[in-house]
Amino acid sequence: MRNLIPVLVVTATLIALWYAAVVPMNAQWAQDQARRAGQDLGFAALISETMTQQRPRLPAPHQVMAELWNSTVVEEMTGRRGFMNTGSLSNRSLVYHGWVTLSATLLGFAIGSALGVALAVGIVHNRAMDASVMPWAIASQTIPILAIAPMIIVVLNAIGITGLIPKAIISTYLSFFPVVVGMVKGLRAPDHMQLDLMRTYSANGVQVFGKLRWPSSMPYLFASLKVAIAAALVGAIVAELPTGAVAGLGARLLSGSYYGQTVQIWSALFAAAILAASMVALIGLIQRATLKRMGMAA
Amino acid sequence: MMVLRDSGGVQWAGMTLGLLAAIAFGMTGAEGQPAFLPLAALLAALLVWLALPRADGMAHLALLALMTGAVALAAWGLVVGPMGHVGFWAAVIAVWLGAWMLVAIFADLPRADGLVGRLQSLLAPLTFGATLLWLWEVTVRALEVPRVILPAPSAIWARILRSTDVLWVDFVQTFVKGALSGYAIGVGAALVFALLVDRSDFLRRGLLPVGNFLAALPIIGTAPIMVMWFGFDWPSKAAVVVAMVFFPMLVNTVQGLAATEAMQRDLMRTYNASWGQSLLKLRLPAAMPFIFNGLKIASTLALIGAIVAEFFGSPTRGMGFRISTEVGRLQLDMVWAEIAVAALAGSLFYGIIALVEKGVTFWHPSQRGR
Amino acid sequence: MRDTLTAPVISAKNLSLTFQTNDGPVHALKDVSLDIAKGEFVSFIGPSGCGKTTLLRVIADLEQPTEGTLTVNGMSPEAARKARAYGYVFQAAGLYPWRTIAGNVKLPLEIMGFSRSEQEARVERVLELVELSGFARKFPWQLSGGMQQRASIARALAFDADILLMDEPFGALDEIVRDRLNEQLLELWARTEKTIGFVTHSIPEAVYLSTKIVVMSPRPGRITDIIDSPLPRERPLELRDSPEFIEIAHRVREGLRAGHLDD
Amino acid sequence: MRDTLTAPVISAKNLSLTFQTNDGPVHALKDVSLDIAKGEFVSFIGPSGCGKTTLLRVIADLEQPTEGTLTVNGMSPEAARKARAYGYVFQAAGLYPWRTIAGNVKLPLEIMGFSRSEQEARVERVLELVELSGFARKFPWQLSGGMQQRASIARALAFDADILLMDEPFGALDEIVRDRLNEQLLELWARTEKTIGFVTHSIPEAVYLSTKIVVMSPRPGRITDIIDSPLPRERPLELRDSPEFIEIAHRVREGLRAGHLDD
Amino acid sequence: MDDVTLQLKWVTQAQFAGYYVALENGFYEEEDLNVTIRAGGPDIAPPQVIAGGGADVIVEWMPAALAARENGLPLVNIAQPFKASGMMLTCLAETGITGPEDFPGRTLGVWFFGNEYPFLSWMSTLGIPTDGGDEGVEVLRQGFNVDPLLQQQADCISTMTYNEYWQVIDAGISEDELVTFKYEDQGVATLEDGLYVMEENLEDPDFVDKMARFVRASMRGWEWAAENVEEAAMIVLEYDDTGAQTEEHQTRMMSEVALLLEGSNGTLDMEDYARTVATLLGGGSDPVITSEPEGAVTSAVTDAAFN
Ligand SMILES: Nc1ncnc2c1ncn2[C@@H]1O[C@H](COP(=O)(O)OP(=O)(O)OP(=O)(O)O)[C@@H](O)[C@H]1O
Ligand SMILES: Nc1ncnc2c1ncn2[C@@H]1O[C@H](COP(=O)(O)OP(=O)(O)OP(=O)(O)O)[C@@H](O)[C@H]1O
Ligand SMILES: Cc1ncc(C[n+]2csc(CCO)c2C)c(N)n1
Ligand SMILES: [Mg+2]
Ligand SMILES: [Mg+2]
Repeated sequence: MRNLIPVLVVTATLIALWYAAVVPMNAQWAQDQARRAGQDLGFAALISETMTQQRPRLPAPHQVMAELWNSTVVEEMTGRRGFMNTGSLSNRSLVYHGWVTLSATLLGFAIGSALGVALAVGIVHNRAMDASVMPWAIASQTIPILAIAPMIIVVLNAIGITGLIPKAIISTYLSFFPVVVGMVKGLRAPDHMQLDLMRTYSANGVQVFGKLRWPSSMPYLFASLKVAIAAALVGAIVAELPTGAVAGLGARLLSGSYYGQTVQIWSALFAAAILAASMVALIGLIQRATLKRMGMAA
Repeated sequence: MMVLRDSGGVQWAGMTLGLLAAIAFGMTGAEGQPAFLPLAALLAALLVWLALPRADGMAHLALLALMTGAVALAAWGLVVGPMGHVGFWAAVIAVWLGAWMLVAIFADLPRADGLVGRLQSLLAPLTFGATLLWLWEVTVRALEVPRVILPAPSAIWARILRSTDVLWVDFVQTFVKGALSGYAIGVGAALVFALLVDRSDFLRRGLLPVGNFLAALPIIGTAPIMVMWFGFDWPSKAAVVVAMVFFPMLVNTVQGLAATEAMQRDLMRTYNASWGQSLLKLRLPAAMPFIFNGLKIASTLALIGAIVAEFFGSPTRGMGFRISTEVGRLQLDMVWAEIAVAALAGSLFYGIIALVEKGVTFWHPSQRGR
Repeated sequence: MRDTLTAPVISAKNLSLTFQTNDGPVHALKDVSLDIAKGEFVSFIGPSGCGKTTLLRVIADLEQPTEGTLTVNGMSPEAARKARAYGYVFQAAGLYPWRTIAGNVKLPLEIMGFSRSEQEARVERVLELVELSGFARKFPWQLSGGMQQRASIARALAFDADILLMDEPFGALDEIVRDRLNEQLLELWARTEKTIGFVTHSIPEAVYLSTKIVVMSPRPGRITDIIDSPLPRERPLELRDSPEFIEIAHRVREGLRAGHLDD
Repeated sequence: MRDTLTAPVISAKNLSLTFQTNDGPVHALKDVSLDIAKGEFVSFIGPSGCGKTTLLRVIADLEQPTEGTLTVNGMSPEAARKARAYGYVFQAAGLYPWRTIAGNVKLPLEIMGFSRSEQEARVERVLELVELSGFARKFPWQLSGGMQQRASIARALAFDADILLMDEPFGALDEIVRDRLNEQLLELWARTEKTIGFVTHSIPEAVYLSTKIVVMSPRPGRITDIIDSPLPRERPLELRDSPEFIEIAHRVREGLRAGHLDD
Repeated sequence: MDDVTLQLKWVTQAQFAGYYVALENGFYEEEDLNVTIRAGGPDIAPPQVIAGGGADVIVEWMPAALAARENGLPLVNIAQPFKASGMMLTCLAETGITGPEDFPGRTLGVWFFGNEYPFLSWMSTLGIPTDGGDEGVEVLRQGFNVDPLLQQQADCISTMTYNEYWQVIDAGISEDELVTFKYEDQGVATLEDGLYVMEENLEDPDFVDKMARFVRASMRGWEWAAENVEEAAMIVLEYDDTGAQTEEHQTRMMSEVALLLEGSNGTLDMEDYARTVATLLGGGSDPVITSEPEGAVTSAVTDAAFN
């Protein structure tokens, strides 16, 4: 709660800056239009013109907020296909598309972080894996997913897998890597004395892992998970482009982009950012609770 | 974990079984010609492996070379010979296990000093990579995967040799201009932002949540906007990269700046060190492991970002442009050639950062002892 | 003793400090009152957990008392800290792992803006003092426990703080080095007129070094005895066999024992 | 002393250990030969940096000697370690910060597969032994330095290792607690016939506790004297005023001093 | 019931209304077909999908299909619902461009991903290099929308008569502020949306029969759609899962698409085919295809369907 005032101040500043930017960004088009129509725009007219364009270069904050509101609450409450009228979510509402994306994100994130942790464990415990796998895990991340996403989807389609899974796989692909990098470091964080203690107990690998490496990697794990969930969301959105772009925030972004609906792009973008931020915040909460239980609360 | 470490036995058993299966199913091809070469080579590799522990010094190295040769010969024999039947697949698995044995042995080899040691540490990953590529080649050939779905590595290699000039132009456009400049700006901005936020409590509590929110914007959405704002050429790609690397870098830096021990901070307090001093002398050094974590993750994201951004509009050059255009033209070998260049450039980039990290964070337990 | 007439350098009145922990409050300090004059050498002795470290930390403004008042040089501990009045030797060495031994010792000098040449000279001098000259370029993890402790002493001695607070600085050292460092510390103290707060577990050490010995007892941490030493300022090692010495030592031991009986 | 006829539990022959560092090799151990029989109480004493910790670490298979041979119970140190022959108290407490005190003491018991109820019982018993009963649920950073050290002693005593290796376990404790723990350690040793290797900087402590005192000197770290104590196994505290005691203490002090003169 | 999977070239829109109408109105069912329609997207290459076994039949433009064929993917045209080409180049009048002779030195937006062939053929017919310079044109890889024109990043952009052109209009630029070059008018028109299958499948008479029924039903759909423009647009909207399409835009697209259908009953006109091949072959130094294709078209299916 004590964060409230600073957040409000910062947000207000940013919104003010945003409004200030709207005018110069959109002025060109407004003036071009006026010139084409043979009119002359006064200053006040110019300002109001830039705030109300159909396809602005930079939509005004209130335009984005209005679109967000219309495509969530208004659409579901009053829309022809809205929840109130049909009992199921409308495919014109961001709630529906957000949910489609979120489910793929969460599945991909779960698989990705499990895979990342597993790989890190392998790398830390097995010399051969340490020497050989890491460079290729790195190389795998330099392959542009948008390039292989359609191929993955084509191949999976061919063997009859469609829908959620192909998207989740691409989410997985993006999210496992931060976890590997962070966890390799985290699992190697225990200092010599802590490891020596385990040696004197002749603890086996599982015990050293469970009682030393795992707990001391917690700060690294959470830092990685925060990055990973954001990456998983990006993966899900990317994957929605070539799946025929039928549903999900990615599809919204794409169709908005295809039809030049800047405001629609921005509202889908904000919806995605809201999703990402709340998932990151959720992980932050879990982190705080965990570290507190481990006596490491700051 | 112990099981993993002592997996030599498992691999040996697997390789033997694969070999036996290959013999049992009869390594005969479609035309009925027996494929003796891979079988004989595999058998040789197995025998050498058994002899390996009993030799040391030069003899050990010689045997190792022999085994590598034998596995490679078997691999080659499988590529050129008749393909696709059960015995063939058993032999493929056996070769794969043999290669994994080699990887394990290479990884455990005592490390020489200096340049030889450097090169030596490449042995295991290269063998592993070669095995992956070989599996790819064999699978594509044996299953007759259409060229327009997945070309064989050999075809990709041929394409790389044929198109070096185009690949170079694309590399400069995307990696040097787009990715590197965006990386520098994004990482720098995140560092400055993290310090700003760290400097003032008010800013930390106000900017951090808002910053996290804004930085969580998925780049795919920002790419068309950036093209709209910064034009078709590389500046818009750099802008996307900035947006993409900012968040991981920020999270890691902020976390790292908080990663000092209470006593280390108390010491600074007794000196009445200024914020800048305790930053420079305590918190930044202590944060380095985290900061490098961020730098590494950002390095791969930068390349992806620059390439993906080109999908939303570009001049007629660049790796992303080429990839998306050539997919449409079904020139998949060119697509993979670009991907190979991307992977190589990205790995080198990453490797350089890892090297610097090793120098800077030599004191961290994760670097000191293995 | 001299100078006891001047205003005290450190003056604590009814200090209390309670830590809130997951299973209830811990009374680390309770009603502690103490005056320390300029140039005094004060030892704190008491069972483990009686609040010696906490008291030193409160004096150095590393911990806030929950009750009572404390002034240092007539100002608040915070103001004194800002005036860089303290040299502090922590109970654990706490060297920065990314700096060499010389680098660690140089750290306060860099922060306080000594000139490059002055830094070098001082580092060399204090490393010599703690017998670590040969180890300047080693990293902390390459040193033995006692060597690390000596490095941290050198770090605190490198700059000229008025008030030296030392938390069991010689705990990990053998008798011979300890004697030598004791002598050197006395010599430094005599030369510079520093005020020294010194935590130790060794009764002879406390008696040998101090002008004032503070005996504490735990749960809650409080002062049970304050002994002003009648020993002369000039203290050869042989002094330790004198009857006065043995008498004071006896009194300290009794105080300690009483503290232990409490629990 | 008894049992010196049986084969030694620990037998070191010409052990050497050299660390390679950024500025040249450090000879931490040089040509160390030593036999320790079952049930002996061996103290190691010597100037800081003379290799005491290193020697203990080599015995516990935490460090590999660069030369020489070492057997423990007739096997390699590694085999002995795998047979869980060692209880080790490190020079720094090294508690795991994410575990409570009870959790830290319980750690080896969990690893060695004691039953839940046995774990609880043992934790309670050893915490009582080191006078930390009330602190079971606290986290390490909520304890004073001495308390942390005692917790780490409790951790090593919680399970029944044949060989106890203790690296300055009582360094941060006051005389009274120290005496009490000394007595308890002797009692435990008498009862269980453990073999104990014990690093200390206190000459009286070494003499009071040990059946054998090993005096070491630094650069390179080597053994300068091995003193078999003629003191009886039964040792009341008053023993420390006996002439034999004072004589042995004198010999140890001379050995130590000689080691210091070298450098 | 026989299963048929159709892979579209682009997202769900009135460009593909015939198929959706046939599905919605049960025309496929009447032919005993169980049809699945897969929408496309910016990175879906239908030839790749069919090669991977993800579809039985695809909607593709002929230049891309012929190029794929030369690349070793034997696609065969079985039907051609679109008679005319809807492609054009749209320029802002204020740039002063009045004819192709004004192109050199200009920046032109072009779709790639296999859609660049008609443009490249046209330029090589005109003898204009496409790699910049004073003599040539600067080519931009145009993204999904018409922004490059609105933002004046390009002098001209590629548009379809039924889609992007109207986006420019909707953005607030009137028709007389635009100069357009239709490929049809420039004599470089190539055949667009046709139906293609894998050659090897055509050896199977059952498959040919299945496709005949599919093409028949699809053409019924197209006829119905051309006659019932508004209803067809509504059907397309029903099938659009993104919820992003608008009624106005789809209705207009449907009526524009109807114009392109005129003159085709689904059977490929061999003259159109010959013209397309000639255009693609005549690309000067860098033609889209290098030799006269063989077996790239068949009338077997349409013959079976309509006779
Ligand atoms: N990891 C290491 N790398 C390099 N040198 C080391 C390392 N560990 C110890 N040394 C060196 O070995 C020597 C012996 O160290 P050791 O810790 O055994 O001393 P010690 O007798 O235990 O001293 P103390 O009483 O101070 O604990 C020292 O000179 C030290 O600097
Ligand atoms: N951060 C903390 N949180 C909770 N309790 C604490 C904290 N720090 C110290 N304590 C408690 O305060 C009491 C006094 O601790 P302090 O460290 O001052 O003891 P000490 O006299 O220095 O003991 P030692 O000689 O063992 O170092 C102890 O009971 C300890 O458990
Ligand atoms: C990336 C991208 N590639 C191709 C097209 C072109 N395209 C494919 S189908 C079709 C017809 C209807 O609009 C058009 C124009 C595009 N727009 N964006
Ligand atoms: Mg203390
Ligand atoms: Mg030691």
